[in-house]
Amino acid sequence: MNLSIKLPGLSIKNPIMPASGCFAFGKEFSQCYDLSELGAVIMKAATKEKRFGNGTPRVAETASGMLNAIGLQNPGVESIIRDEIPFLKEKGVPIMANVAGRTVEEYVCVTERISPYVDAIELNISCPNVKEGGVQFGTHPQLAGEVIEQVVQVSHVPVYVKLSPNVTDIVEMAIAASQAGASGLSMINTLTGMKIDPKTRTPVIANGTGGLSGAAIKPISIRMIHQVYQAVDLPIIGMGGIESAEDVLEYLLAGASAVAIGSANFKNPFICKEVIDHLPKTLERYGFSSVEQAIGGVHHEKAGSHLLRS
Amino acid sequence: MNLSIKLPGLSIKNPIMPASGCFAFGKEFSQCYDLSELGAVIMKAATKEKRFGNGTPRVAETASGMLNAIGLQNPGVESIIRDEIPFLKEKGVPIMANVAGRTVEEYVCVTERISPYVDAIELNISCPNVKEGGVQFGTHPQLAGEVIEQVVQVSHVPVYVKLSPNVTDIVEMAIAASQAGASGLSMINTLTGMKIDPKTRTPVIANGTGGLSGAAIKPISIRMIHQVYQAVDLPIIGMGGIESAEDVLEYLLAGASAVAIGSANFKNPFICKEVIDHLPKTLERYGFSSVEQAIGGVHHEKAGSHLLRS
Amino acid sequence: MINELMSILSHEPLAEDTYCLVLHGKMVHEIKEPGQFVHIRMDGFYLRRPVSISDYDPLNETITLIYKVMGDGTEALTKQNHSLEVLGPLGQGFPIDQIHANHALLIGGGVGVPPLYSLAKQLRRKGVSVTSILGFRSKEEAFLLEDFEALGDVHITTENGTLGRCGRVTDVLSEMAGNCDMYFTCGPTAMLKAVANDLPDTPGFLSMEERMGCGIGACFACVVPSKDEKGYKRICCDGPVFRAEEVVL
Amino acid sequence: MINELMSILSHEPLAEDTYCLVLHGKMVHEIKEPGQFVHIRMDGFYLRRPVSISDYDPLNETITLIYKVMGDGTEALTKQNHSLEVLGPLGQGFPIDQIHANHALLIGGGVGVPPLYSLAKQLRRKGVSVTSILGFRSKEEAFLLEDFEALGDVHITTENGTLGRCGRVTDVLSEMAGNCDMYFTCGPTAMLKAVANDLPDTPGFLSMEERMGCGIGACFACVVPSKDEKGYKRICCDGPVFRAEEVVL
Ligand SMILES: Cc1cc2nc3c(=O)[nH]c(=O)nc-3n(C[C@H](O)[C@H](O)[C@H](O)COP(=O)(O)OP(=O)(O)OC[C@H]3O[C@@H](n4cnc5c(N)ncnc54)[C@H](O)[C@@H]3O)c2cc1C
Ligand SMILES: Cc1cc2nc3c(=O)[nH]c(=O)nc-3n(C[C@H](O)[C@H](O)[C@H](O)COP(=O)(O)OP(=O)(O)OC[C@H]3O[C@@H](n4cnc5c(N)ncnc54)[C@H](O)[C@@H]3O)c2cc1C
Ligand SMILES: Cc1cc2nc3c(=O)[nH]c(=O)nc-3n(C[C@H](O)[C@H](O)[C@H](O)COP(=O)(O)O)c2cc1C
Ligand SMILES: Cc1cc2nc3c(=O)[nH]c(=O)nc-3n(C[C@H](O)[C@H](O)[C@H](O)COP(=O)(O)O)c2cc1C
Ligand code: FES
Ligand code: FES
Repeated sequence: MNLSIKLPGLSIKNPIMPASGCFAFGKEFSQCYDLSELGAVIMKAATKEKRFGNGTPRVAETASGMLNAIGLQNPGVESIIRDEIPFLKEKGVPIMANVAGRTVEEYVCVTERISPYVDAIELNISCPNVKEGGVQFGTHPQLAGEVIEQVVQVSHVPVYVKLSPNVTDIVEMAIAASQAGASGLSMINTLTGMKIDPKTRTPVIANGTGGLSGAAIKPISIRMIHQVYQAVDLPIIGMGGIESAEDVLEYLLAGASAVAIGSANFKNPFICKEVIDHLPKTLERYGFSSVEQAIGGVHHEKAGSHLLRS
Repeated sequence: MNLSIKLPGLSIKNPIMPASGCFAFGKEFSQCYDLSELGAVIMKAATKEKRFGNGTPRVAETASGMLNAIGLQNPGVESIIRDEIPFLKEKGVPIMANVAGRTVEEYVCVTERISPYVDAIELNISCPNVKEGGVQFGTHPQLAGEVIEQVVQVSHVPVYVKLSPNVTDIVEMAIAASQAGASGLSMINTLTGMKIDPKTRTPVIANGTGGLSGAAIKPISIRMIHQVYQAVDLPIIGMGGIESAEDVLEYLLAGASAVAIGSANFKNPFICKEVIDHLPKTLERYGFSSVEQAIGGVHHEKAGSHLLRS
Repeated sequence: MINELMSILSHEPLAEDTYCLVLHGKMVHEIKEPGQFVHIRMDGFYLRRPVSISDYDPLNETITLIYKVMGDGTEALTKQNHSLEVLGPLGQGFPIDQIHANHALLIGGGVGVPPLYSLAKQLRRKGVSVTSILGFRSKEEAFLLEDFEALGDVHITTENGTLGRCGRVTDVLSEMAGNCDMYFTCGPTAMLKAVANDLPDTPGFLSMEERMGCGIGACFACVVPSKDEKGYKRICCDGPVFRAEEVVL
Repeated sequence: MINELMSILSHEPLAEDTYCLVLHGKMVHEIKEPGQFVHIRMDGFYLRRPVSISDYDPLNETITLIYKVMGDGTEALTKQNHSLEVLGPLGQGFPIDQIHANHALLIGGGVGVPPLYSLAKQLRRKGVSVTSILGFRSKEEAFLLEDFEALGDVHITTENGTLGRCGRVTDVLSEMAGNCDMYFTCGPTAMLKAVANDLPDTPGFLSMEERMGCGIGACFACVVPSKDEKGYKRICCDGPVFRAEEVVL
């Protein structure tokens, strides 16, 4: 079974990567399995300076999901280049750097510094957990376009734009990214949510709101990818609630070319490897002979073509 | 324990109502318990003419939730007035009519006809499952304002506007509703989602997309109500994933004055009654002596006031 | 209709991926006729699962279900051994009291076979002769054969030919049609349609399936177009059993 | 660190709302020191639940947990009787091999008591004298008293005065402080802070709690500000046990 896939900047042996922020820089999970088994690693967000992030509690449990408001805690781009990337390079796994910022300048600066050391950039204009930057770039097509354009100009590697689902029209955002020169899309970041503890009468998360992830959001992500696949000619890295090889197939059929697994790493730290192991059999069971063949399958099927069925 | 609450048009003995579309017109559930136990009944959407709705399958299961694309099937406003409302009147339960339409004229016409027979109108500008009308009114503040204004003018009873969560800025929509003369808000309708069946390589729901409801969406609804409560001075009927008296309390604390229970009626047809029965003890356990006292509690608490704690 | 925590008296494999589940509880006293169904709730699943009542015994207060593993829910069902939260009995079954026939033809496909079993028994009790055509994918997936044989002639078809005639139920239908004055069928919608087309002049009843939300008529998930003025029927409460001429397949 | 399906050897109530759970499996061989914890997965809960290892026995391959019912997850835990999916051992415990003390003071509050038990045993084995101050809400909620008494002096406080001194652990702390040359404490953060403030000149170790995502250091959910250049510690992997001077409470 051919699991490999070629994406801008990423020639990966399988379509499975850990999602940004759910895998730090890989060291912890390298106790669980050999990171070279992964298609790629998407690193935790990098900002220019180190950030401590939000107060605690930073996570809360919800029905089939969780809220988080880490607040982009990270050691800063220089430390990531110096202390984290060499470890991943040594493991021989393709690397995607998740870039965040408060201002266009910060996005540009971080990309300039980090892009020579990685295979692709995931531009995080969609983090709901920081007051400035982050999500406002991700909800206004024009602001998004501006930051993407400048980042693309300075980047040494292809730029994937990570879209926020907290918008009225996801297609409009995808088009803005495409027009601004993005090489791919990463969909989706978390949905803004809140949980209130009746005992304390305050939000459980110290930040008040947090980002909702996990199985609960999968239908929303699948819908958005399905919409965007039809409207924009960019490869999509799909994510949101993936927990099994069947879920991966659902994302491929909707239009994703590869996927990222986030919160499920907390349930089961071996999940990425397990999904990779199950993927060939799963594709086979549903009549596919490669990952490539499944991508966008639901659109082909809808068009009445049964060509994809082997 | 005082569970009663006074809202525009609705003096209800407890804050629990079945959500629109999940209870039809009450006949089926009257086999389960006496409908007069409910705070009020929100009827299924009414349109001018009868509608058959979408193709089947119309529902799909998701993690801690479900998708539906019923497509506003209903017998039309005249039949509802003639064949359905008398039954509810006889039960002695306050009635809210959910009004839908393809055009401003249809919304106006349905409201004109039905409002003399009910206690309040829930204006459904947020149904994601019909091609025209429905959700586009619910995602553009200006379009929303226009239809609300006209409906308010003809309505004999207070109008609650049901907001769609599929927007970038829920506060903007709430403000538009308030300025257009709404007496209250109903939050939230479903989030647009999709599920794909890898066996058939097609969406499970015949309509393609469907509306996501159930426990999965509760954090999103709580967040939106929390936002809107601070920004707009209108009572809010909260809904989305309510399954227990604790959930009701979470909604009250976030800022809802009453709540509606939707999909959970399918899991457990006795749910509304059970939640009503548990509510007094639950309020008491967390130190409240009435429903009134809990409304918006999280905002008071945040302001440093511990007055609400008994 | 009640929501009952029913105890599981037995739960055994019956054929490949097919299980027979015997439940005990008061619900049995509310069953009106064969062909009604129950709606099963399980932890971890947001929607209930509808399953037909295959047989029931008011004396011993038991309800028998026969189901096939089709996905995660029915897979999880196989692991239940103690008790089950069941809503039922639901819907309209075969109107056994109003049926006047001499010779009934029963046509069941796969898990459409179970609801016909209790019907067959009750038809026989009324003195109606019963001929059954039961279709399965393979010999391994076939079940209830002897039970039906005890009640009348049985014709088996399997898709792979490992038992009975190779083919589908409709392949033997024409041969049988002349003998019967009423038919009863349950199975996939495509099969119901084929059967109804093949027997245009015989009065018949179809038992239908559709994805369900509430199971009690309130959500309009399970509609099928109908020929009356209203234009639709809800499978969960107007059905699942319909006269063949009522619905548009 | 392994993820193991551990069998449940026993699972008994120990005090009001408090249970003692004995697990069997290979994980025990990876435990480095007392004060490490495990991360428990349960069906129907999206996040795992962290629980300290209260005691462990490599010979019999058992791990003992003591937990209190605090919400839905621990409530559901009480119903597990067969096996449990456990990730562990996690984190850094009390660095028993590097501890050089004559007289240790152990201060535990509520479910902060369990991780101190195995520590107490190992301190005794090293010849360190142990005095314990154990605080509970009430007599009904107290546990492990005799176990600690077998290892040294024990002072009990309860908030409602139903056992020992009425009040909090800090109320007896001043009286004890002079005798000890090192302290070890586990409990709510407010208590840790009070203890650390009361014993500014005694070297001490704190075992901390915070809501966790991954439990292995990858999500940054569980940070606490620290005094080093990095500025933070992750409780799940840099802790849960810290030297008192490392962290900012
Ligand atoms: C009135 C009625 C009576 C039935 N009687 C029987 C019976 O006696 N024996 C039996 O084996 N099966 C019967 N079925 C079909 C049975 O309900 C499905 O096989 C079962 O719901 C599949 O659940 P799953 O979780 O295994 O599959 P999944 O595909 O994982 O289920 C996902 C969702 O789709 C629904 N679904 C999937 N297939 C069907 C279907 N064919 N009909 C309705 N809903 C479906 C499920 O209920 C669930 O909500 C009946 C269905 C209906 C409507
Ligand atoms: C390192 C560590 C060791 C612990 N050791 C023990 C022990 O030995 N015995 C014991 O009884 N308890 C211990 N706890 C606390 C225990 O983890 C919580 O009581 C438990 O998670 C509550 O779960 P729940 O579902 O019952 O509560 P809920 O409030 O319903 O839980 C909701 C979410 O909040 C988290 N949460 C709630 N309270 C806490 C808390 N105090 N600490 C961390 N997460 C929390 C839960 O894990 C879950 O994710 C420990 C916590 C940590 C961090
Ligand atoms: C704890 C946590 C931290 C996250 N941090 C980041 C981040 O730093 N940058 C980013 O782009 N996305 C971040 N995300 C979002 C995830 O990468 C992912 O888009 C989202 O969680 C949906 O996937 P999932 O449902 O598989 O978790 C974070 C998610 C979680 C749960
Ligand atoms: C099957 C179904 C039908 C619905 N029909 C309507 C409707 O006709 N009008 C409407 O305003 N909302 C409708 N809704 C939305 C609900 O009223 C409610 O806003 C939503 O489901 C969230 O609540 P819940 O999570 O408790 O289900 C429907 C929801 C479901 C599940
Ligand atoms: S399943 Fe709800 S109306 Fe039939
Ligand atoms: S819980 Fe994830 S870093 Fe500690």
